[in-house]
Amino acid sequence: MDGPHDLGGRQFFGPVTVDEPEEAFHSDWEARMWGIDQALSPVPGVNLDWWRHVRELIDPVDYLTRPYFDQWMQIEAALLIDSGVATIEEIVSGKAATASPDLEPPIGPEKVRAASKHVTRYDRADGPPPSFRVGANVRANAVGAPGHTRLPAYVRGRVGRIERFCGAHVFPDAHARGIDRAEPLYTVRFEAEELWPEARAADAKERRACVHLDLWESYLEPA
Amino acid sequence: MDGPHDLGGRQFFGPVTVDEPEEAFHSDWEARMWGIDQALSPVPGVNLDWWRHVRELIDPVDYLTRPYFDQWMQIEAALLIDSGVATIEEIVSGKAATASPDLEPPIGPEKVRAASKHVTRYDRADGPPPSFRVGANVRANAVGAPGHTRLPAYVRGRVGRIERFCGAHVFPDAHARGIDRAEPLYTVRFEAEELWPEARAADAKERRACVHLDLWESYLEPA
Amino acid sequence: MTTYDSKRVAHIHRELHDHLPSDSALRVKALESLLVEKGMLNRAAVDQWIELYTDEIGPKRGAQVVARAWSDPAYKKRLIGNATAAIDEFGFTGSATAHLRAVENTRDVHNLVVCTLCSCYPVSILGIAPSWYKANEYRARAVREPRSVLAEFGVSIGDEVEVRVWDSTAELRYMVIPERPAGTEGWDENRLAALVSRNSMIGTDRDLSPARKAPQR
Amino acid sequence: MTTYDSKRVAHIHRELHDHLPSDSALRVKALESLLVEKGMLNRAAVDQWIELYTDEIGPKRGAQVVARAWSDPAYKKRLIGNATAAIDEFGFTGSATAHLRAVENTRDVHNLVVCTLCSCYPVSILGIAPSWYKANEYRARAVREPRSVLAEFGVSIGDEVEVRVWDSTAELRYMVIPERPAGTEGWDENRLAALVSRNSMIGTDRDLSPARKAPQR
Repeated sequence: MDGPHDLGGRQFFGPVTVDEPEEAFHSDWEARMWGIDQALSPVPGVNLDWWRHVRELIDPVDYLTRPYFDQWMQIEAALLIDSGVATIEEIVSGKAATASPDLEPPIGPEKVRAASKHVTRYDRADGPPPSFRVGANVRANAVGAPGHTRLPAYVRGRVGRIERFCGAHVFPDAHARGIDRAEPLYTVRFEAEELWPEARAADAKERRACVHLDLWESYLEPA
Repeated sequence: MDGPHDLGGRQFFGPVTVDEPEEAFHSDWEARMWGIDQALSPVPGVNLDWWRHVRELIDPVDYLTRPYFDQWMQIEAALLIDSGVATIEEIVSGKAATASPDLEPPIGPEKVRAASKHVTRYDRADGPPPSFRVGANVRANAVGAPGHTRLPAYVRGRVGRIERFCGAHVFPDAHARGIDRAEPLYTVRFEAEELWPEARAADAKERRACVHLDLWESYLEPA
Repeated sequence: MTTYDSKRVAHIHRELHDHLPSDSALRVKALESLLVEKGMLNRAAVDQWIELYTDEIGPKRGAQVVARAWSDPAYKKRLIGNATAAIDEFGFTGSATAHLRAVENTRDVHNLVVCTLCSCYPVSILGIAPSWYKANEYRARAVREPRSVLAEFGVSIGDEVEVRVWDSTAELRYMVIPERPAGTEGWDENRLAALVSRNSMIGTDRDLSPARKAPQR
Repeated sequence: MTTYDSKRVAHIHRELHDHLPSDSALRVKALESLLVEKGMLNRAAVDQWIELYTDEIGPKRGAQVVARAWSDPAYKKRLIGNATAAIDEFGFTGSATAHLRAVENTRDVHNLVVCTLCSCYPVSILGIAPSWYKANEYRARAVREPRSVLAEFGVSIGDEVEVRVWDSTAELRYMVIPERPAGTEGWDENRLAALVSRNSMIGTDRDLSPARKAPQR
């Protein structure tokens, strides 16, 4: 999806705010929203890639302007409405007007510590073997995908080199549609000169740089 | 430049506002700003491509959110400050605190009608001859340009067909740096299937469509 | 003299962002006052420009051109061959129409004009571009989902019709010559021109039949 | 059951945009109340999650890992070979660290981690990501102008040093092993860990010398 989230290499954004307070949470509502997201009953069918795609689908201007955890609120609200668990009126008022859903009960405080150690693996031992060898040159697809994808625009059509095979991992483009299917995943190294026109100038300020991305096999073709 | 202005094909923007009033100007300040832009003394060195680039350099969020003619105000303000004609304090206060610049005097009302008929040509009879023939397949550059360019991201790396040779026209990438240099210009036709992944689906809603762009020779290579 | 320095200008924009009032009308009012005080602007000239584009230079010009093309096959040929010269027959050349191209709708083809990178528009024959033409939504979507955009304008395009989108990336400007509707045999140019909506010359209107209700402008 | 329907969700987002209050705190408060009333949320569990990530799960964990890697060459080898297993020796595996990779700074190499597409971050060893890491500016610029971004963090990278940026596009998470600074010979792991800033494990800090002033967190 060519959406507002695909920010890599977009130019003339301003300076990074480097003098941020050290605390984990900068306001109470941010902490609450983060905690709600950890603790709420899972909505059936929601997985990490679909959740990410739901964020990508936020109105482009809202995506670029609303605070980060405010966007989490909107993701959860959209998922609740999409699933028929809540109505928009309930979300806005904060008051239930329809029946409670028949979902897995929410986690209690006594189980939080154990849950914090829970690990979700995305590699699949029975996935297909890799077609590319370490050291091979590959070109990333020039065309993106209409839905969720993890191939950023800034590497499309560009040539990189396979640095590492990472095993077969769940393919996000399918996972965001509810399908758990694995594909070989590679770490691919792209030189700055391949990605950024200004890096090719003899007096380029940004010299001796490269970007590594983890890319699935169907994003790549031999080069 | 990979900036916020390069909007073609960005997905999930909302509906178009089709029920707009018919009047040319929807508020007095819009009309004033438009008129100011027509009537003010030209700032030396400013041309259409540099003016466009100055718009592209507006903070990305402001670009996507501030009203259209408000952005014109900011372009003119930035050009005045850049050229040393005004200070930011003068722009904000609306009161002159520094000497008046030695510029061409502004147009008077009696000359407006004649000025409205003024035509600025961008073709150059002495420009280089075309290298591509009508009907030839060409691939647009995969990498953009660091500064102003008129090659949108959505055609980069894609193959189209030369539909027409338009003569040699002033090359915007150079013009935005103050250089008047012409290059062959072509109208290039790209099929929807080449541009948009969803148009390749058997049940695509957007069928039988193509996009034409006017592209300069150095944006293209044989395909 | 301007500097052509992108980084410098981006920095100036951030300063302006931090210091300008949020209200657009206040911003413009201060700019106008300053320019007048600096001797760079004549207020009466601004008034005159606004008057000219409010009363005279607008889509009625384009409609006259289309009506003549419908009425006079030789003119239509000239318009398609060299639109800049053809509008000059009316004295309509001017801002942004030094390089004009007219593209013709037929039963099998529908044309749609956009400027994805900014807001290029054939000003001297269509006037000030509508806000939607300059808005993010239209610029983003017209090239990718023209049929969906047209549907929002109430225009349904059959599967058998090819949609040709024209993205104004250079100094060529585009105008659409809509199809002459049935039921207008023998009409004179003035009567025909009254049928030609602004949107039909951009491509966001298609059926100009006299019988239709509420034409989309 | 969720629908996986992008158009439907985009429409819901526009509805939410039109109907939600602008204030984020009000939005979240209403959501929390609703979820509790619907039996989908236990407030005490929310409190517990916040407490855990405020007090315990944060960059101090990563600093311990780095300090051990500096002190114990065999551990460092395990960390670089299989970081997930190596942090599990501390009991630190958890959210977003099922597939962790540790990349090492040297005199000739500087590593910088970003997630251009969202906000992927090795949460169970570094805690909640700083706001700048999730902000448009860092996400846009870190891959294109890493040296300029690092300069804003007060980190100057010589021309002879290669900058390796890691864009977290899959479920692999990245942590940087900064260089052990000179002047720390014989220090124990706790003393070393106190030198390791959060930013040094993201790559926006480099020189961890005990002598330096005001380390960037």
